[in-house]
Amino acid sequence: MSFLAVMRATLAKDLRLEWRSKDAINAMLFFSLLVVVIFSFAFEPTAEESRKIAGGLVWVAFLFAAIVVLNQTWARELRNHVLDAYRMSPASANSLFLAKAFGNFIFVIVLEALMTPLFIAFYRLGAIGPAWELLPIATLGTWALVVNGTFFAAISLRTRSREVMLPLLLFPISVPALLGMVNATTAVLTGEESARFWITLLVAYDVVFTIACLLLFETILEAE
Amino acid sequence: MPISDAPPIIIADGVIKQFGRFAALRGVNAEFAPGRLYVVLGDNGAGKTTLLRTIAGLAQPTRGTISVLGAKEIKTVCSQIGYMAHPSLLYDEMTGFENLRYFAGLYGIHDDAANFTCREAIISVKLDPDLNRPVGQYSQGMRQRMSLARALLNDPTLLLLDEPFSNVDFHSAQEMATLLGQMRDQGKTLLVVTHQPGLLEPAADEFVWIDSGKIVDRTSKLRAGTQ
Amino acid sequence: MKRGFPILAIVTAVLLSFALYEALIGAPTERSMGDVQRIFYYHVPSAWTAFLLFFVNFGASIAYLVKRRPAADIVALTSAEVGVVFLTVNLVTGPIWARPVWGIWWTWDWRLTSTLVMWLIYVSYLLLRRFSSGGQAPLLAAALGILGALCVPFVYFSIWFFRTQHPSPVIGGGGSLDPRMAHVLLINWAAFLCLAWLVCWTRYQLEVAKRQVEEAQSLESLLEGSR
Amino acid sequence: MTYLYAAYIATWVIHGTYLAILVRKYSKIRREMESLKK
Repeated sequence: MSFLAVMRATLAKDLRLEWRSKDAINAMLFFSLLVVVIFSFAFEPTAEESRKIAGGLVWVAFLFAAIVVLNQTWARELRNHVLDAYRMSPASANSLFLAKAFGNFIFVIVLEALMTPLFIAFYRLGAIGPAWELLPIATLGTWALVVNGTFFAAISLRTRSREVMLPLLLFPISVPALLGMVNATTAVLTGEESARFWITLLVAYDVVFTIACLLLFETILEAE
Repeated sequence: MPISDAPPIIIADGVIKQFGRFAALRGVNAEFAPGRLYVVLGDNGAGKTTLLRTIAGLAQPTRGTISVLGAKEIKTVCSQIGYMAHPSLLYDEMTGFENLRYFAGLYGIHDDAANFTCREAIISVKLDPDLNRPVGQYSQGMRQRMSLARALLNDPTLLLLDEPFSNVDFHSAQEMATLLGQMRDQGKTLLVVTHQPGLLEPAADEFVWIDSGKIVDRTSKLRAGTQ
Repeated sequence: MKRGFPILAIVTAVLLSFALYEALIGAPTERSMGDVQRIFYYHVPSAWTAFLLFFVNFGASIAYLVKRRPAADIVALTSAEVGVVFLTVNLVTGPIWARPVWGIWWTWDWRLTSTLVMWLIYVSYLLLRRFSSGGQAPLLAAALGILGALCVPFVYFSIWFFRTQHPSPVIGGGGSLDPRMAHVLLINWAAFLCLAWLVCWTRYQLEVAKRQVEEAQSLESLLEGSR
Repeated sequence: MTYLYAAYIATWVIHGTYLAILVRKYSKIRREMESLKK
């Protein structure tokens, strides 16, 4: 049971640190706000047009914002070399990974909850399809971004120019997940087709990559 | 100096550690007996920190082997090792007690036991466990002592300390040195890297001299003319 | 092994010239597209070869994580690099073919898009190898190699579904293929496989030599310091 | 027809470039080997 206890403690610690500094969440919020505004110059945000591209717009904004959080998570552990203390303890590498992934998941979900009303107001959005489906789509899509993101942030941590490395590694691999999120969202907003296929795809993607990351993370953490 | 019969706690056999072309350790052969206090001395960049990190299992030797507490896989004995690094290994935004509570959890110490252990550890380094101030606002000396407290959490049999007295005022440093001596008397093994060997002279069993990645001398007395 | 190289080189040269002759003169001219269709004999084998090499990369990455043998790491590096070269050929010849046939350089057809994404994944793999150094670099690369390979089916499946919903130009050559054309295609593929093998071999030996040199250099710096 | 030749030439240019890179790497290693032997 130590696995869960360590995971819970690490998650609580991360949330507490973020609550005290509010570094990541502030940067992230402002960043996605900027994206919303800038995109409005790129096209006429009338209701009909925006409905078709809103799915892509929303998720691109969240993706970029997620990068900010993901770079923060491990940077926090590098300050004062705290990660060394974790590596020297008998605690399992995967409880650290899951705690970090859940932590990032919470941050991004909070961001989405705060930004969604803004998107609706700015772009006069409204769902024609079943709106409740957006909930599983957001959950699955965010997890897909965050699980790989946490993993690749840990990898890019050990390279030169780490902040640049993360998006370079994360974006290509996230393409299927992004496609899934964007199309599922568009399907719900336009109500023209079913989002069923894309949700299934996201589930499969999440399962495969969560397992793969858990299997590989210990190696990454133990690498100097 | 009595010769102990117990098997060595650390055996380094031809340990070489390179970072790219730079060799931090150039073939360290050494044995360290249990229950002793070793003071590791050497110039900056001589490889003292790398030696401690290698013993702690944080760095893998490029060549050669090292075994700690009878294990080649240092991860398997990590719960018996305490390590105080040059950086504090603490989160600046949390209080000392919160920090220790978290790290105690990593060693499987929870709830009341954790509260007790953390208080004890903080008191043993002469700090106030109820101090409600984030570690980032501590003075350098307090942070050093809190860092030592963190290294003591798991009641380690082997303690690796990297510059525990740097930036600590003389009085506190003396107190810490006394504490380290007491721990040796309890049967713990200590490796202390320091630039102020004088503080530990009464307690130290052996002085280990490192120069450009090699152990060049081991003496039971501090040589004249050093600090 | 040493003698195998010139033999393989000669076989490759002969096969490539024969395949070139077959592709340009031997194969029948396609009715609707004309001679341009002959790009097919370079375009498709390049892609197949690249896929094969990426599969090798996947296997070698797993092998490296399990066995930790440097040879597996070199195979992984070699196959990814040569694979990217072959996929680049595929991606460059594609638009040159598309231009006269469809009148456009590029279309976001599912095959083109997913191949492009796959190319991006492996370029990011090579970037990671470039930007990480030291003993841990192969481990990181192996992890990315495995995740990248796992991603490939998702890429193809998702983009296939995405693009087939929207009508798009249909690629020629699909459906039934003239047996004579299939014959020429296979000869070309065999020739390119030989070429890939040859290039990989060279690259492999080069990397082995490079690592030996690095080893010698680090040894040298080790000796210099201990004088 | 020009497109056909363009494609074939492009293919060999890419392979040739890669081989040229390899040759350059090789000569660099060769030079380092020489300096090591001394």
